[in-house]
Amino acid sequence: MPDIQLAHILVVPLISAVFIALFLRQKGTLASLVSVAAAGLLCGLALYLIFGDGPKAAHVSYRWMELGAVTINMGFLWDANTATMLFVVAFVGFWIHIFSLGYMHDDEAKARFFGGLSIFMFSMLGIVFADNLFMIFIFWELVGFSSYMLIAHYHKTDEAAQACKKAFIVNRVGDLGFVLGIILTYWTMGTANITELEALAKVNPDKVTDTIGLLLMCGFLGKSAQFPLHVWLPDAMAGPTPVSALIHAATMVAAGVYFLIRVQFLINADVLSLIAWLGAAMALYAGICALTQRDIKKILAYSTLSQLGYMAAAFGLGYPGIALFHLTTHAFFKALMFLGSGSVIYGCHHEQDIFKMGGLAKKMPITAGTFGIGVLAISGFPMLSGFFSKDAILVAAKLHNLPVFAILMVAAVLTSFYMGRLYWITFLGKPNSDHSSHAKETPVTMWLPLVVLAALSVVGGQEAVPYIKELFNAFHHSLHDLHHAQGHDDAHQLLLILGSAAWIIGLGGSYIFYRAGSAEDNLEKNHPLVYKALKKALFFDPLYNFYVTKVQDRIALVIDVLDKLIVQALLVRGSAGLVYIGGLCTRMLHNGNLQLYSFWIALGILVFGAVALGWIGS
Amino acid sequence: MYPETVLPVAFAIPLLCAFGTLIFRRDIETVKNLAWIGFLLPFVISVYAFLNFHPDETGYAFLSNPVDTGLGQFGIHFQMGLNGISMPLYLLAGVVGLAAGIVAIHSNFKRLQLYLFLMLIMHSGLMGIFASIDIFYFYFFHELALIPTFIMIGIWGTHERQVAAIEMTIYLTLGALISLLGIIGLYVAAGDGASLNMIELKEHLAAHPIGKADQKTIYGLLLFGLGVLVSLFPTYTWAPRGYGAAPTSNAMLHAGVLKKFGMYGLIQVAAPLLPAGADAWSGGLITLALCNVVLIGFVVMAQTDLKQMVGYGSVMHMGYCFLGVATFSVTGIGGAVMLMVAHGMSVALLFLLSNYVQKRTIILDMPQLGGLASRTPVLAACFVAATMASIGLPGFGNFLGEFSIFNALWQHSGWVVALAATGILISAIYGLRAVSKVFFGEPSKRLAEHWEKDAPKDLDTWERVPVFLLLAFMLLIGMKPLLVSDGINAHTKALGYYSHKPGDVTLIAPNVAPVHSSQGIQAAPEHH
Amino acid sequence: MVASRSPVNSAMYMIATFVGMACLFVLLDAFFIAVLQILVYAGAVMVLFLFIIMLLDMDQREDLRHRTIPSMAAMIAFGLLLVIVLGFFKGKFEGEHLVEVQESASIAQVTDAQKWESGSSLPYSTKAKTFGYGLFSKYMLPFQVTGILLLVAMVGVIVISKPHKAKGEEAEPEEVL
Amino acid sequence: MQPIYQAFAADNPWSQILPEIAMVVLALALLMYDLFLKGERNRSGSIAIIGQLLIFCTLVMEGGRGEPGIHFGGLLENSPIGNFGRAFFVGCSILTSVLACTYLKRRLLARSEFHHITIIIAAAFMLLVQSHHFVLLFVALETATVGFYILVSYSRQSPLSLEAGLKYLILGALSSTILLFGSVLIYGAVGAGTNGLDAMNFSKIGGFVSMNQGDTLLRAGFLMIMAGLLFKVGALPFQIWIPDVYQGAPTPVTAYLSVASKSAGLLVMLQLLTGPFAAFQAFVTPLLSLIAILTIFFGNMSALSQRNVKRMLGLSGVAHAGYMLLGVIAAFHAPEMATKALFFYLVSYLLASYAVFGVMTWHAGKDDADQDLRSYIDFGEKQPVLSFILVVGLASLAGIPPLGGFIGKMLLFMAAYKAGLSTLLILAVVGVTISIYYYFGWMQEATFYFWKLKPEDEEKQKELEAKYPKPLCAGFVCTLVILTVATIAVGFFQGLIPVL
Amino acid sequence: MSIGIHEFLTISGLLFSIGMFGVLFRRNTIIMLMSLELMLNAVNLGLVGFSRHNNDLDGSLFVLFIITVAAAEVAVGLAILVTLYRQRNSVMADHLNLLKD
Repeated sequence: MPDIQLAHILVVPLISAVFIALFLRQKGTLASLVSVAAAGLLCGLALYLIFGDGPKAAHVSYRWMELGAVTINMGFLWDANTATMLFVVAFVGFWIHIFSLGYMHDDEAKARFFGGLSIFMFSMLGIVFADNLFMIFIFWELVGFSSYMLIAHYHKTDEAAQACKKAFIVNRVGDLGFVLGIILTYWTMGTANITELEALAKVNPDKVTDTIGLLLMCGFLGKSAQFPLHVWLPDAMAGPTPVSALIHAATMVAAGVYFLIRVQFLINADVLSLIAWLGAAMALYAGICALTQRDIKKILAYSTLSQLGYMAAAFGLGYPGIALFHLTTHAFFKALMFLGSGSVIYGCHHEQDIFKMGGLAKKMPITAGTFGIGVLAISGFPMLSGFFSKDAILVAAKLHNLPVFAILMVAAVLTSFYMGRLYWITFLGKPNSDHSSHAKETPVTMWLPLVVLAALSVVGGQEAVPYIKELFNAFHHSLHDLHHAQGHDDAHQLLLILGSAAWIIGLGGSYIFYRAGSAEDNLEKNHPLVYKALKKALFFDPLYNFYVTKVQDRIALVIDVLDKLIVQALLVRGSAGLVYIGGLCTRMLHNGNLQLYSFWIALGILVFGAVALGWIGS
Repeated sequence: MYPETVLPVAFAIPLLCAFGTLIFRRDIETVKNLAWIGFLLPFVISVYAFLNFHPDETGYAFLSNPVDTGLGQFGIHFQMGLNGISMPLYLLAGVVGLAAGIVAIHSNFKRLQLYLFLMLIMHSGLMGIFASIDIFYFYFFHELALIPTFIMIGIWGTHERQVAAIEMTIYLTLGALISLLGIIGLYVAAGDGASLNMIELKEHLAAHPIGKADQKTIYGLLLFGLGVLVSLFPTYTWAPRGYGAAPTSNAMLHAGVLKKFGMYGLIQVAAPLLPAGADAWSGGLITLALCNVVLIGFVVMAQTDLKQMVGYGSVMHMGYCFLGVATFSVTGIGGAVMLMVAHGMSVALLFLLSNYVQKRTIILDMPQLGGLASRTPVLAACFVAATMASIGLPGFGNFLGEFSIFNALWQHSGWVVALAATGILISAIYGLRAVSKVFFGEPSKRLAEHWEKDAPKDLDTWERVPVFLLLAFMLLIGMKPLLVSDGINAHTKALGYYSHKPGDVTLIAPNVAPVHSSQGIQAAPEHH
Repeated sequence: MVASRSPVNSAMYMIATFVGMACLFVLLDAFFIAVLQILVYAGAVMVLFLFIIMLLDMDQREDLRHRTIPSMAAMIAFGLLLVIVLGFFKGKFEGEHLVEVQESASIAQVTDAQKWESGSSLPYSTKAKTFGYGLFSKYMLPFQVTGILLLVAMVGVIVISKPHKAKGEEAEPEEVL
Repeated sequence: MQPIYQAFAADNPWSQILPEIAMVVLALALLMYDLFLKGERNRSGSIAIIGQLLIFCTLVMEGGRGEPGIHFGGLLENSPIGNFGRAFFVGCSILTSVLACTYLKRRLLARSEFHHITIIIAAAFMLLVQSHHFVLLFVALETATVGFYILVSYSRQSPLSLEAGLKYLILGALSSTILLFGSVLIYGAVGAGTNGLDAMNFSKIGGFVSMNQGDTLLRAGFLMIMAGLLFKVGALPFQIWIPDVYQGAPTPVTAYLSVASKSAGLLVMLQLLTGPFAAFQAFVTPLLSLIAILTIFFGNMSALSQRNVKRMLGLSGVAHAGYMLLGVIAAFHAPEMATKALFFYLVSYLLASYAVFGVMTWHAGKDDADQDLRSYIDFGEKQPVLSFILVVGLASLAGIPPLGGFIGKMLLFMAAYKAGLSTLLILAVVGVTISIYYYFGWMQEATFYFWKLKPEDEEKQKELEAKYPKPLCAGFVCTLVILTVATIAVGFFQGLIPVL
Repeated sequence: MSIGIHEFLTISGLLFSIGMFGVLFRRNTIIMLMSLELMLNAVNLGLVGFSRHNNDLDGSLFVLFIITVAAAEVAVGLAILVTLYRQRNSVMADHLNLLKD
């Protein structure tokens, strides 16, 4: 029964997290072992489920909460997409856990870290399995929380403190639209269950409005850090590197794309093309941003953004399967590269500036080698995993939307250019600092995951490979569509040439431009104007900063002052003061003079007499 | 156990213990033990009642026998019982009561005997409010719990206590009196032979409905009276000031439990008995509640004092409850109840944790804090958990409440939902800002100097117990909402709130937005 | 009387007023009351007043001229009050002359004619004897109460005027401010 | 003896007013005791209290209430209002005697006479609320009032007391004259229209008034009588005497004035407005409503800025008179409920007022000096029991649940709402809220300033205490505790007050 | 007889108003007391007039009570006045201002 197994898979990391939180807070090593064991267990269960003989599709749902019109179910939807995504999460996740054992070995808050990883696994799996929009949203928020918690791991640094906050809040902006979208969907379609929604959307295509699509897209924009909500991802690199690999490269940010794939039938054509454009733009924009970065992790982060743009473009072009394909391969090689960068950082004693590295290939051969495979894979080196998925996207773009295709092509060149820049400067040449000159190869817990992921990056795109074949079940439909689209073969031929040209130009160009192991940024030195112009591409951060400090906080301040002035001072104090002044006035009447007092009585008599005579009142 | 005695016993125990503390006031240990009994037993009883909650066909369980205390001729009898809506709130009272009680017992106040005496009185009132079936006693117990609050703030409060206590007193008395007028109005408008017993009154009103104009007046009185008690815009200023000045355990009980009285009154009494009135006021209520959410949201963002922030934050979240009430639907009302329960626990926890922070830092001005997480990790973790709960993270009931309310509001207007939902963003902003300012980063210079002399310690055992107690129940409700939602669902439906699934609409008229709530009021009986 | 600056003069005018009042009573055939008026008011009460005024040498002259505002206010109040009070009576009993008293030969004749019920009035008579009958039959209760009232007044006057002497103590000295 | 006089003489069933007679006898006995039997210690207080308690018991046990109906040739009616009033006034008088014991102990004042007058006043009030005839009404009222003139100025060493007495005397006499003038107008108007009927008898007046509602003379007389009664009640615009007189009078007398005198006026007004002048209800409703609201606001607002607690309580009493007037107006439309509510209100007001005045009596020191709010600082620390009594009493006066005052107010509001006075009630509620401020302010001074007294003030207080020791007598405290317990208990078990 | 009840009532009202005027106008409390007596007399006049006009004795009997009460009142009032004068050496209304806000 897949649902029982799915439930087991879901619960294992939760139990691990709870166990760590309750009993192992002080025992970091034990906590790490528990967490890794849980990851291993769930990975094993997942592999058994994916590659075993069980049914390929299942759907089961439990009532979790009911209030009037709103019933929230906890359900499991098991199909090809789920299987592929589960593989990515469980398998990559497991190796990242292993890597963390080494990377976080000396950390003082290991227990918190591994507890967080377990929580994350739980939440992420929840999104993967969810059979309805409500459940997706619940786990969507939970991954946001685990991401927050893990980014905040080095909370003593201001950078991390700011980054975690930013990540969560920017995500919330997206979620704002997302939650509205979900509610709108629910009230329009009458259900939140994905299977039912699919059936309904097919019957009533006119109900799938632009609004639904746009609002649901907001969630994707936030979680997958797409334009204009991309600002949080580079900052999120303040977290530990395994976290960046797991959450901010392989899985969580991809959850946005996965979600879109899940609800593809709710996105109509208009919104799809918008997503395609946004994705393409992001691919290009992130590439440009990456060019000027010095921090190894930030380069990778922008690269992630760019690749997510590719996925979005693929989805927008109407090929969700290809998007998922790219998601999978990207998970492999990007996790690989992040772990590689983690290895580098670990080796260089937490130095992250690439211009202070250099010459690491000799000192850290395994890292360098596997990282190289990653670079090649992302650049689209033939027969590596990235080649297949990227090629498919570009073909699709060529066939359906030429401008997008053009943008994506430029982005592809940029990708290989900045990846080349990263690789040449970091690994080749001579060490540029003490840190890098004393670098050593990392222990086995850290390089073994690199090797495994490198292997996956190599074979991940080959349908022919035994187990990989199972993953392709999810891509078949789209790939089939693409292969049978008009003009596919020509385009494919063209792309073989253009694609190769792209990675050759990129890698070669960057070598020529930057040289191996350069200690300073040649672009900045030789072409300061260009460099500055490119730096300007980062205008979003100042813009948002401006918004937060100059607009939002000022509004808050003004409203606060108004609150103090009008409500507290005028209404509350004012009315109290009025009564008090009234009291003082009446008090003055009691001046102790008997005659004045008798005047009161006379007044009373006069009034009463006048009333009796009918002069006053009726 | 005799089910009809359970609730009166739970009400009487703290009261008796309170008078016990007066008798044994010379012996502080005995007083503390008495206080333990007075807080623990109601907790046990509330959990017992929660686990054994099987309502009969009237929707009530643990009904006690009506007792005429002298006002029987005016239709007022003392009777207790629990229904699906009051059960979770009763549990809330038991849980938060115990947590606050533990905090109070372990506080080192001067004149602790008197403090515990007042806390016990207050707790006894709380155990009475949600169990009362008679509307008069429901109000009566609220006041019984309210009065000690003023005294506690006045005597044991912080620097601003005099002003805060008096402002709070005046506001809350005004609100209580206006709502009392509303209750009286309800009684009078129901005509001769009416009773203030909720069950009987409902039947009575079904036979003798109140005119529309009367309903509007009476509901207006109840709404604004109770609204003041729940800090409806613009009568909220007492809340942050009062909570800022209140001693912690008192603030926990008041903000956590007692404040829910007003909302509970609207849900349990006002709206179901005066549907036309509720409908007439719904638009205005939504506007005010949105002000609560959005305007106060901005005000919260501007706060730099941690306790003020928590206080304003609770004002803001009450806006959601009001929105839920304004929808007059099972979903909205259910969401409001859910949110009340969850918010009650989370806000109590936040007040408690803010106090712990204050103990360790002396100052509460957030820009001057920082770096506490590395020194007191458990405190930090708990604070983050509480913040997350209050900003509506799934896994805590707050989320479920807010989510249901948004859903219910959708039937009213999409734009309202959009505006209301900005609240989740606003609360995230201020909540996380607070966390990062207080716990993350490096301590400020002033703080570092202070810590050199007096290094902060993490939570000790007796500090942890109430925190974990609250967290456990928050998670329990958040993780297994069916425990409470089924009861709420059943009873809100029984009260005649408007309920239909979106599917019903789409089948009939695919392109028409769900019907407006006013039609639902008349339609409601046919639905069930 | 009210406008005279000296209290003694005021008191003298007051006596004159009372005597005039007694004449009015006589005009109304209320001889008994007229006599009482002279005896009690002019004879006792006003003597008491004069006595006190003299005793305390209280004959301070009030300067009534420099208090224009209160005086004006008092005048206005007086005017309005007069208008209102006369307004009460306006159109009432105008032109109704008093009927000659039909004094019956014996009280029995009158009373037999009238059927008694709780709440019937006493027949009119100018004879002092009927006053006695009235007081001791119908108005017995208020009459007793009046007795108590006088007792209270007496006790009160004593208590207020006489310094209290506790056992074994000297009378407290009068405090004079 | 002629038949009509014989008939009248035969209709004087003295057994109907045995409690009143007993009171008078007790009062006379006190004087006798003072003259002949006084030993080393003056036990007049105990005698007065025990004697009155016995009378009170017989009244409450319904033994001494007599038969309902009209007696004494139409002068006296044995009615529910009257019977409530009888027990109520005896209760007031007992409590006044208790307070007076503590008060007199510290002063060189005649004791037996004080109790004597107190008891006579109670007896007069008892007759007043039963009176069915203007002659008895006036005589009883004047007996009580003259008694009050004496009691107010009883502390003859104190110029304040005398001044208050004189002010009360002049204004009180003025108001009685006005009342008298009114009854004369009624007498004239009614007598001219009926023949052979007693024009001062309430039933006869009622019959006449219901047929001649538009008559100016009747209206004028009615309103003048109302004015006289409103003076006693302390409603606007006849409230002006209250703060001065309350401040100057000895504290037990202030209590007596504020409870008994006010209630007497109110009960008589209720009696008149539901009896002889029932036909004027519609005519007088707007005027009374206006007066009630103005009274509530005036009382509360001027009490707000007071620092002298006696004046404050006096003015708060003005506000209470306003609430009670609401009850009177409510009685026009919902007579049964409003009457019950008023009775309940009066009893709860009595319980709370005497508790508070009791504490004040004890705290006042010599010559009623410590009546400033500041003198209550640190009270909670020094006298926890008394401060508890004070707080409960004030809270009940403020109408805070779960105390008796709240139930009274609620019942009153219920009656008023039933009578359709919802708009007035909203204003009244605002008034109550204002009142919270000063009641609470006093509680604050008394209990919230623990360990907050300035050293120089402390020294001053100590000095004062050394100079004027304040012994606390067990019976006195017991009485106050009983009052407090009753206030609380009545909040929970409203049936304890048998008026419902 | 040429004068009727109306004329007596007018005189009574006049006297009542004059009495009131005296209370309002004079500062000397003794004179205030005397003015009050005057007002009571005005009432008496009215009562007797009505009694005569209505042809019953109750009004006249009431007068007796009023006279008694007035005497008692005056006695108490004068006693207070005397004691007060001894302490304060004045009985002017505006000197009696120890009690005020």
